[in-house]
Amino acid sequence: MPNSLGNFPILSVLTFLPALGALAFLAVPRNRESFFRQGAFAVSLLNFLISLLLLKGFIPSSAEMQFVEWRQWIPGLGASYHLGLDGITLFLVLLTTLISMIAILSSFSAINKKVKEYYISLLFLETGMIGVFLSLDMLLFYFFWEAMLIPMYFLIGIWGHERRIYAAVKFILYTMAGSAFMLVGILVMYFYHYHLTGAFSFDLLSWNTMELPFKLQFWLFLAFFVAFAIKVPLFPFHTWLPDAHVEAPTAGSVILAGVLLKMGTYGLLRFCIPLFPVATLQLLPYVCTLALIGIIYGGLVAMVQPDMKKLVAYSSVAHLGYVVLGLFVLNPQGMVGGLLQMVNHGLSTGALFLMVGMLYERRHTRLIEDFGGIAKVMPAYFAFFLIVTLSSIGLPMLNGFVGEFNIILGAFSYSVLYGVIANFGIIIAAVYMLWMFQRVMFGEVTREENKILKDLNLREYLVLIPLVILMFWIGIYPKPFISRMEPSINKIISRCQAGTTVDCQIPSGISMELNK
Amino acid sequence: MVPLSWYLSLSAILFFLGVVGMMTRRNTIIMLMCIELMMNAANLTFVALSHYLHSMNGQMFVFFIVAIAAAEVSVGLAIIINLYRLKASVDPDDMNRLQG
Amino acid sequence: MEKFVWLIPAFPLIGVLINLFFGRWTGKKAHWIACLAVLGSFIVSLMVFSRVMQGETLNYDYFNWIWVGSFHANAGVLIDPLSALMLIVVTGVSFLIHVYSIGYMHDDPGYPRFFLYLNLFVFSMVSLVLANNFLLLYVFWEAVGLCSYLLIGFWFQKKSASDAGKKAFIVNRIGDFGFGLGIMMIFVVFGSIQFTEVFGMASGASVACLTAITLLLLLGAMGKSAQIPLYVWLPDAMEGPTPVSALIHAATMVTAGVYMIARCHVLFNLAPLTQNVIIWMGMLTAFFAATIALVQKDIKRVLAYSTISQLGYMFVGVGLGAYTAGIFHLATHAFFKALLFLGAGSVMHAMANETDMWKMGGLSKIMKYTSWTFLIACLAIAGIPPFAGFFSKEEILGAAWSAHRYEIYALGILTALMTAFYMFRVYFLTFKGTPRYNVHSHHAHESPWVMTFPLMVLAVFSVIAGWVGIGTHGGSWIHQFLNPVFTLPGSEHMAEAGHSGSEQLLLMGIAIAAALAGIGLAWQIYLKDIKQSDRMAAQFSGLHKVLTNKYYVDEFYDAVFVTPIKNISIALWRGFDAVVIDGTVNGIGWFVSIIGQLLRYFQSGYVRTYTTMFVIGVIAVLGFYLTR
Amino acid sequence: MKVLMPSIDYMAIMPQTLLGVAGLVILLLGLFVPRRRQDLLAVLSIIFLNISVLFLFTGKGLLGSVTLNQMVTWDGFSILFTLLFVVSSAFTVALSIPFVNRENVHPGEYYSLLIFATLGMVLMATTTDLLILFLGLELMSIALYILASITRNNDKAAEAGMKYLIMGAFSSAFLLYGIAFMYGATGSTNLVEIASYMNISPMGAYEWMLPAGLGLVLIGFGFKVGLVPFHMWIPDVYEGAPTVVTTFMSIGPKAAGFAALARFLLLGPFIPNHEVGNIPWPILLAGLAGLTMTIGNLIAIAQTNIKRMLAYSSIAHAGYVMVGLVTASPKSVSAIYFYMVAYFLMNMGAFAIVYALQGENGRGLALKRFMGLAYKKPGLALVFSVFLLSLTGFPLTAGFMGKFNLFREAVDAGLIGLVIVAVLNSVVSAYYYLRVVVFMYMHDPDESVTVPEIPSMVGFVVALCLVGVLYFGILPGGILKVINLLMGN
Repeated sequence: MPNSLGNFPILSVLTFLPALGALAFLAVPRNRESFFRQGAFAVSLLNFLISLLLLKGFIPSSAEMQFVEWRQWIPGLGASYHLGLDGITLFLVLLTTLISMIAILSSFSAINKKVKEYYISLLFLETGMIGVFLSLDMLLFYFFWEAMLIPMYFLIGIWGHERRIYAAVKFILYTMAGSAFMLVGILVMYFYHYHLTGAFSFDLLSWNTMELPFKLQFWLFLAFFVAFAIKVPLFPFHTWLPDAHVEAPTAGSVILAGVLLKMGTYGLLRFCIPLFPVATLQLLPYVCTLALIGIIYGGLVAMVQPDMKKLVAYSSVAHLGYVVLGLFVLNPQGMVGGLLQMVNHGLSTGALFLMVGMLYERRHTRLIEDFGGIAKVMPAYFAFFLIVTLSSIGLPMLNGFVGEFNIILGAFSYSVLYGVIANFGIIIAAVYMLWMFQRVMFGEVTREENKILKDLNLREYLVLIPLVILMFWIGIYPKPFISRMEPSINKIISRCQAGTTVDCQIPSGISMELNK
Repeated sequence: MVPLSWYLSLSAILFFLGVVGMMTRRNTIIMLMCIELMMNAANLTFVALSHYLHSMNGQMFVFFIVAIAAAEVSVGLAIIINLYRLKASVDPDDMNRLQG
Repeated sequence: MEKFVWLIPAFPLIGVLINLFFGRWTGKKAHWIACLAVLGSFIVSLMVFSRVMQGETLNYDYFNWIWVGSFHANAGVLIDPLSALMLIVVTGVSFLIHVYSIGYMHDDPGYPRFFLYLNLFVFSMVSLVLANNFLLLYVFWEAVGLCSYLLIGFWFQKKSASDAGKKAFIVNRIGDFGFGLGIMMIFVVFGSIQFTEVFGMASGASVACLTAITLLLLLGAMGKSAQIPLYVWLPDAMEGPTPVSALIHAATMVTAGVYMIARCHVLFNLAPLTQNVIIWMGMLTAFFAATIALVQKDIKRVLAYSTISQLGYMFVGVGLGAYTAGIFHLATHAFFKALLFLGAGSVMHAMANETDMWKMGGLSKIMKYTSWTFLIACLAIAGIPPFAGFFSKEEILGAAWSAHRYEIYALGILTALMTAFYMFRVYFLTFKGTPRYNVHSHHAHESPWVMTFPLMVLAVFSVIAGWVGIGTHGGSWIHQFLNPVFTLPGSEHMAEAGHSGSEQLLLMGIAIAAALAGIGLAWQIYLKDIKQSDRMAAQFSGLHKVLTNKYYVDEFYDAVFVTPIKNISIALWRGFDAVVIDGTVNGIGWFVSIIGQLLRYFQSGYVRTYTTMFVIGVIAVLGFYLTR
Repeated sequence: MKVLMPSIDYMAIMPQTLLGVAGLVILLLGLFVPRRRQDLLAVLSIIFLNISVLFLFTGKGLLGSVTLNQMVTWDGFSILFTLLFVVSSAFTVALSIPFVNRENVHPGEYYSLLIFATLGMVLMATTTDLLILFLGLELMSIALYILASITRNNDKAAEAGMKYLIMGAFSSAFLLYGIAFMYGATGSTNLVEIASYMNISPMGAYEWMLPAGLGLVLIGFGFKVGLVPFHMWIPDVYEGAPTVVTTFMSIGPKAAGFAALARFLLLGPFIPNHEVGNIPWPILLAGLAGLTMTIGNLIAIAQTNIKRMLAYSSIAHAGYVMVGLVTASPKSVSAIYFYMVAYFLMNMGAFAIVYALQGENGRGLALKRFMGLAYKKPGLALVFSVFLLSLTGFPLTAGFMGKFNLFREAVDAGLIGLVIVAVLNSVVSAYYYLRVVVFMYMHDPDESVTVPEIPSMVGFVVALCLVGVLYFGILPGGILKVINLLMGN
């Protein structure tokens, strides 16, 4: 299908280029470690550059899917190879390509064993993540959704720290358990679609036009919601996250925080809300309550963590709580804020993990109490860490503020109570981040081994600078981002408003089960 | 004329005896005999039904069963002999290396 | 005007960028960039001011910042007499303090970093003043908080400094919590956050709404301007370098709350309850801070509490609806308080960073410039005519009188008495009497001219700045200048005018008498017979102890908020998260595997078990029929 | 339908005949072929098997021919299953070459037994008559009893053979008894006729016979496929039998059992009216399915021997397939078939790797021995991981598509509860499948363990399976189309 970039199938290229790179790597002997490093970086850089083309071809005012690619895939099942991109996914894809590139670059010195497998995993992971964002066919989506778990599982399990296997297994089983319900939900939707239209189809765009009876929506919403809530992770499904983060290697944490968690919120936004608008409206208070608990709870628990990575992990719980809250208040401010906050969280938390990783590489510890006075030893590191910390606590003129403010504004517009509770989160965020910052950065250098730490090297600068530039960009001039997101968000909102009045007959097959 | 239910009852009793034997006996050879008993219960049912249904299918079936039972028992005895060679026992309770 | 207004924040921002990226090269010359940048801002501010004097105003949006749905926040400026005046004060004082810092920070290893932060602060502060909508105001509100955080913790090796910085930021965040909600409520109620639009619609909103909005905004002001109960961060903020205390924690940033209330006077005028809260809050702050200041030994702490106290006055002013008076006091206070701090800094510079006044004394002989300028500032803050503080304080007290808030007036006079007392206590202990330090080991010396020059300039302004308020019935220059701002809708509430000339003279007399009484008392106790102070402390030991320990407020907050929250968090983590939630998750896994282990026992390896199970299965399947 | 001769269509029984002849020929040749040329027998077996596949496609094909008094029926169903049996046997023969050489098994006996077992399965799939079904079953079973204990000096194998035989014969008796009842209820042993008698029971006084018969037949076949609680033999036999035989047993005979059960579905005794004799079959079957997959998976978690773990996993997989039987529609038979194909590929692949790695005396079967395999044999570990993931049901693999098809039909039938149980079971199964991956990838290699060389034949089979698993996992459209076409959907 022609698009503004001619017939170039940019989405397929974006999706499969890393995987092709990884396959090519399989053929290279494992002792050529520098080849894998540079090769993986080259592939991811190329993919990033290609993804920048999307910006050029993207029509900002359109809410429709762009660069659409459609091919038959499994005609017997009605599954097709259907890719597309809209304002919701545009920046998520860009974020993915960027974070993947940075993650690869950041691992050059951190990963010294099993290098070949490492970069192959990372590249496959990139393919999976991009595929999740671009798929418009539910079966295809599910493929990528599940397939992506495997490389992450390997990343945590092979290159992680002491309790890596526990964390990896927990991660994968927990996520799979959620996805299992989603699979059932997908199948039910699929047959409902068949009963309504007489055609088997997994196509999201045609699912989006279906009006489901409330009871069905309710159950389906829950089925999808569990899968996504675990991925987000929403309180109380969050306990896999600290473990995964703590045990994962730096790049794994970066990708986990930067992109993987966004898949949950993306799923909520893309599937849960528009497919089941009535259920969304009905269940909204409960979801928002969970999100709010997550905000406060994540913050409080983060505050008392002795381990930096764990602290950041719990802070992610709080941040993602904001995102979910924003998405579910169903007004433009909240939803745009939520979507923007996904990107923001990817940047700032990704950067936080990178920076914790840099310290870890030097000192092989992540415990806060092992540091102190780093600001004096590593001034450049200090400057970057400061900016990233501030971005994470939502200081104005940095990215976090724009997202968080819009979310809280949206929540406040929806319900004063939500806004007030959510707003407490920003105080708590300041407490835990600054406390950690103080204990790591400030004070006298009390430990001998900290006195000789080297400041950032060129590669580390290269890793951090793009993120920091983006933080400032989004903070100071978010219009290019918001204006591209807004049409698609508005479309979802209008879908929610329109979908509230219709009632349909439940087809016999499904009703049998539901009426039990 | 003997009613069908008598035959069926007899075969059921035979079958049941076979089953109980399988569950209680501690000798592999006897277990094979129990199986034989059960199969013959089935044979009896077939023959009786065949007679009452005026259909030859059942009796034909019985021939095959007899043949198969013989084959089974012969294979069974061969395996038991081999097992005895290895373990010097035909007690099935001695055969629990595979478990769990 | 929009063609060059943007230069005001741009200059310091450029300074920031240069020192950020080229700090390694600018090094000890960082001050050139920083000072020139602020000087540039000051000059442009003067240009703006002159335009405003001619009656010109500006409300201009440079670009769309956050536009989502119906929510529109722009990056724009609002120039009117109020902001013009603030700009002059901020950039002017800032410039002087920059210059002063050249000398003060001379030997500090973080020299470029210091100027970077200072410039960043100036950038944020002028942007705050220039903002033409609530969100932008909020943005720079937080940004100045950040600068404050960085500068308080400038000597980050000291735990107390970094603690103080963190405390400042977090307490301010608590205030911003309210401020942010206030902005959201404004958006929800009015559908806009542009100042002009909101104020235009203000009278259409219900009083309850407005009260809620203004109370939320007030929470922000409380945090930033260190009012009860959120004042606790400001005394600790003295951990920062002294120029920082002068600039941020005395002259400019802390007055942002007053500025914000003045800016939103339209809203506050419509919410009498809030106004009342402001008055009482301000007055109590002024009073209690003054009582604490009476007994502090640390020169900077006294000044800090004095700042809190003076801010309280300003709040009383704006709370009474006497916005001009509040802003007037803000401006004069900026000069003399900056002067006081810089003077204190000069003393510390001379005394190798000693801050305990009991280890000083008799410095006026060595430090002539410092001593004289400090005296001027003391007179100004004490409210002795014709020094600046007299006029502005008098305006506020007069407003209280004419609003028939006599209880406020009485407290105000009492506070003024205490103010005069503790300021002259500082003066006498530091500069007069006999030296109480080891004259031989301390080589006390006058500061270099880069430090004394700003002192002198500020001293001049501490004298003359008040003169713009001479005149009656709101006929003074300052009133006429600010009137266009404050006589927009809602001006009928203004309480400033309304007492007769003779009444005014009487009030002045009372104020002067109170000030003089305070000075005299200080002279009696601290200069004439310094032993007397110890006797008095012993006599009122209970009260003295309470005051020295600042009413135990920090301890109270620790016990009531900080410690419980920390304990709750630990309980949540170790108890709830690890045991309940994760326990459930892992418990399911454990349960499943245990079941698996148990089921293995059925697989006993015995054929008879297998046949038994088989038969049980048969019975179950056949039984399934029979029960049907 | 073109009937060439009045009574017997010889073309239609050609594949079976050929297999029978092949078995005999190989058995005889085994006596004359010298030991060092014994690979010839394997090659010959494969050729025979392939020829019989070719027969399936000759001329106008067999589709639609029914002969020998309806004892042989060639419809799409039987063609597809025959294909599966023959191909899986051919794969097994290929895998067996190193085994036969190493264990000094008599090649003529061994290969002919494999072929006879295959013949038995083919008979089961190509008939609608219970007599032939039973004969096929016994032919297959007896061959398997011998195969299980073919390594005569291995006491585990002997024990496995004995247990298999006793339990197998025991279940056969139940099956027979059930067939007898069905015969009694309907007067026929032909499923087509039985189906047509369903509505008018001639034995008014004994109307319990039909459901009782059906129940016992279900138990009989349930034993073969390993439904809980008739599964107890599977772990022991799978563990004790030589790995290559286990490979064979876990695929063909299981598929044959399901073919037999599915035949019931297609022809009618369980459907079209779901409640024959007032028995709600779907509930019973659903219960068995849920129980089977759950128990299989739960016990598999506790295993430390990989072969035994795979045995329990095969029980669990039988449970998944049962979901297809519960839904009881012609389409679900397609889904069952697709699943069996997928299961054939992934299980064959996984067992082949276990087989190649097991070393002497099966010591290589402990899970611990897989530690760090990924760094000794990266390719092999990767491929093994793919098979394990496929067994788990991860997307991109045939295992996922197989489950997906089954669950799809189940959801269509409204069996959402059962499907949820099934998907949760998949999650549980992920734990033990992925544990192998953990051992291979996430533990450091144990240097004391030497990894044997992989015989080229095994490598070839594994590669074919891998291609199949991925191809059917990613692009299943083609095969689904063929299956649906032949199954008549």
